[in-house]
Amino acid sequence: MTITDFLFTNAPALLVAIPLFAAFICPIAGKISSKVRNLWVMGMMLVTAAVAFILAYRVFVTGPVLYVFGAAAANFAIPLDSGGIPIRIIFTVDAMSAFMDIICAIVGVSVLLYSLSSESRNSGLEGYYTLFFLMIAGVFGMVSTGDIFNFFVFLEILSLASAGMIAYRIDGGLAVEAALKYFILSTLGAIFVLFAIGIYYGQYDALNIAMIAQRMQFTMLDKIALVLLVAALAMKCGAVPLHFWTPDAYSLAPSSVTAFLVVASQASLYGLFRVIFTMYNVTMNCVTVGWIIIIFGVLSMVVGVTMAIPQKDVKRLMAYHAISQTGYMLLGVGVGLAVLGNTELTSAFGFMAMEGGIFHIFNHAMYKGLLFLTAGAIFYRIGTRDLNKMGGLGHTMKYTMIFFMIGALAIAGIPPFNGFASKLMIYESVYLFNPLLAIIAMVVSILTLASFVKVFHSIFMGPKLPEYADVKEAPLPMLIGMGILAAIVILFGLFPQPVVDIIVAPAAHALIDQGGYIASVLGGA
Amino acid sequence: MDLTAPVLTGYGIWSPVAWLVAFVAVVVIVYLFWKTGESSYKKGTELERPYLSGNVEPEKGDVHIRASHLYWGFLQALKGYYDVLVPVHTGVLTDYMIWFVAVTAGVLIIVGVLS
Amino acid sequence: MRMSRIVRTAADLLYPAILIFGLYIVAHGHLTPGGGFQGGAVIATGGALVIVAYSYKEVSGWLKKNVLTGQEVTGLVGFIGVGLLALAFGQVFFFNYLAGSGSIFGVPVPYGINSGELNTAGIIPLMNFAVGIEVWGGLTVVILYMLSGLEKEGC
Amino acid sequence: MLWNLPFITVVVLTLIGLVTVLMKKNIVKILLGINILQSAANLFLIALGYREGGVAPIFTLAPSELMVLPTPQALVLTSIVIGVATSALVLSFAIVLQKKYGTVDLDKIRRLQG
Repeated sequence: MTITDFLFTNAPALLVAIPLFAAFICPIAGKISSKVRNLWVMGMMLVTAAVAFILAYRVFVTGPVLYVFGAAAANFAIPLDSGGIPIRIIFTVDAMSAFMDIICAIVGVSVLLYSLSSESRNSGLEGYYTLFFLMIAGVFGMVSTGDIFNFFVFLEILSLASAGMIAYRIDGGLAVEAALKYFILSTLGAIFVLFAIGIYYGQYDALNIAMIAQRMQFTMLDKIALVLLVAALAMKCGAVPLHFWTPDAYSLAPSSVTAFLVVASQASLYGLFRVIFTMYNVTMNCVTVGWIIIIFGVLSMVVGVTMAIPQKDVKRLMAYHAISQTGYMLLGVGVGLAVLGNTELTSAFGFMAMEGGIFHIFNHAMYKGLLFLTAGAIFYRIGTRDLNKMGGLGHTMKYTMIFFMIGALAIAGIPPFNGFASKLMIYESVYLFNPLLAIIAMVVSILTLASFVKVFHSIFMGPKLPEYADVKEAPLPMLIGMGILAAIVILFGLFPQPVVDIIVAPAAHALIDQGGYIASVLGGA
Repeated sequence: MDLTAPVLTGYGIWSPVAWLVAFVAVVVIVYLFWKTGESSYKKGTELERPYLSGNVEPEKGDVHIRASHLYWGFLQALKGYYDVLVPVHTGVLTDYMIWFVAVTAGVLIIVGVLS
Repeated sequence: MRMSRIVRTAADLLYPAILIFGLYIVAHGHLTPGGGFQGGAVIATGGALVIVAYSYKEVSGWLKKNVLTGQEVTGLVGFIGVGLLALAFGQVFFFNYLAGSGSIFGVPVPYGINSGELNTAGIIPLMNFAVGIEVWGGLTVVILYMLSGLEKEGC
Repeated sequence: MLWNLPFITVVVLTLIGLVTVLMKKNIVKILLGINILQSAANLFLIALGYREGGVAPIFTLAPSELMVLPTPQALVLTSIVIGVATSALVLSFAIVLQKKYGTVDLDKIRRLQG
């Protein structure tokens, strides 16, 4: 067996195994020297990203990939004596999962590169990198798994690691307060998820998502399970009015972690879409659930952006914008869901709205990660997040300023950056569904721009302030980390159509096509 | 594969390359206008200093408009809205959990009973 | 703050018993209820008992954080390593390559009513041992860290 | 009715847990409420695994009758492990907050707002 075959076959398992292995070796590597540890974490991150790209390539070329843990062969989903039920843990990587894998890999690499220098002044870095790799394993596991209980386990791994990371910089107790709020809400949500899993297991004797989807009846119990899952996962991705943990956690975590927390939130968003589209699809009342998602989305957009405008803390402000942008994704996909049962409307604009929402996930991870990293670079140099104390940094931190501008223009949906492409897709398809929603989305975009003009002005513009006379440009690894994300923001903005064709459209199609997902696990049933 | 293909949104069309061409054209025109302006002034003289009706120029740090002064009017206009919205973010974890459970219950009623 | 001599003596006597009971649960994880986590947790309660009976200062000399962290890492790496070894044999991750192979833990499971053959189940006992060592170290070190946090403030 | 007793217990435990979590202000008490909720979820899963006439999936001297599938037990073990990790983390947070803020009362832990 050649190395390529080996990688092609085992990529889904390696995707989780390598980060876990890297995380557990980290304390040993840290005992030797900090250089060895840095080399180790960077190397392992690059290997993980490479595996993620290989897996994504295979998925986009040949279709969904199965990986059955502990079976005689990787695609041996249903044991002969199990009565047709897939009882093992199965990773089902379809186009949507591969899409999320790519996001996680890109942001993971740039954030790790960035944290090599941004965290170098702190102690306890072994724990930092261990938790970071646990977060990466959690995200990869959540988006790759095809087993609902396994999803719960990775969700909890992710919450535990994230909570540890948020509290990492204790910050006089403030960071611990934020972590406590995040973690208790997450745990409550996780218990809801566990109840939902129990309901599925009791009714359908299965934990595999494809199996549950095939047997789905949409009884009263299924409705309860749906609501529990939707509420818990909407809370985890920060939809208004369940968003309260988001600004606290995002603003108090180290900036590199915040950039990755964005991806972690989107993994929950992925879970939400997976539950709605793959497990329920048209068996449920798509219009009602679609409108619930749309209302979550509109509330998130409006409340997020209006709460962002009066903020004084730069990261808190960006956190509210993250909520607002999550609203766009919910809006786009919610519109796609609301017309799911109607083939005509779906092909007219529903599919396009879903493509827009999913494309926005990618774009959001890139520019939001970039913005949080620039905020971190500023914090690294001047030691405050308070906008009132900043000013005139454009004279000294030129590259950071350029990266910030790219991110700010992208989040505001200014052409030719990537935010514009996905937002345009959302506006125009949503306009055909309901013009009012599209107008709200555009107004929110304008307010986003206004708010970032304020941030830009107060951080970078104005005369050089005496207290920041000797501020220097951010260190090179941090700039490279930001540069990777900025380059992707520009590239995807200039060439949106190939991206949509290659990765976004298959992802949206994989979500809608419930039968294909079931068939890929259970065979042509 | 056509790298420069425009995005078809089902309603309109978006071609970044065409936009970029237009953008460059506008930049060239603006540059030409700018070029026609007066370019000669004496460096290091009074011409460089800001003219404030004869008043003394304040310290550089005082000129910078700080963040909390921006959008004062906007916040003032929407005062009623913000007076409701901001206090909702109480900072008390119990309130957040009550929101979570209440929203879950609300969605359950909508999905389970009403539809 | 150490407790009375009676408590300390009882803790001394109980600690080896708890240790052996925990190890028994770890070793029989593939036959009876229990396994790595449960056994490791039982052993960690032994550690907690000693900590309660003696003072934190004394115990931190016996239960070294470094050793316990080392145990944790060893256990975790062992767990993943056993799973990854399957890939080296050209099998699927976590494939049970030892079961029925005739080597250690490789005896086929006997058919019919029996009292349980310890030497079965392939890599499952190995993973139980790995998890047992990990939880033993992990939980004890959690207790120690919490106590050290309290000690510093004197509350 | 007797069959449903475990499920009634689940409902009662859930309500007790929710009320504890939503009404109490002390972090430790909230953690206890969360633990009660977790126990409710675990009991729910275990109760679902019951099959009439099946024997427990223990191989030592097992009678040769139908054995239940141990999936719910495995799920509950996993969930208990996660619960332990959760408790440890929340208690650590409580210790740090007690040190830094001097209180574990949620009404007073509200420096982040707005």
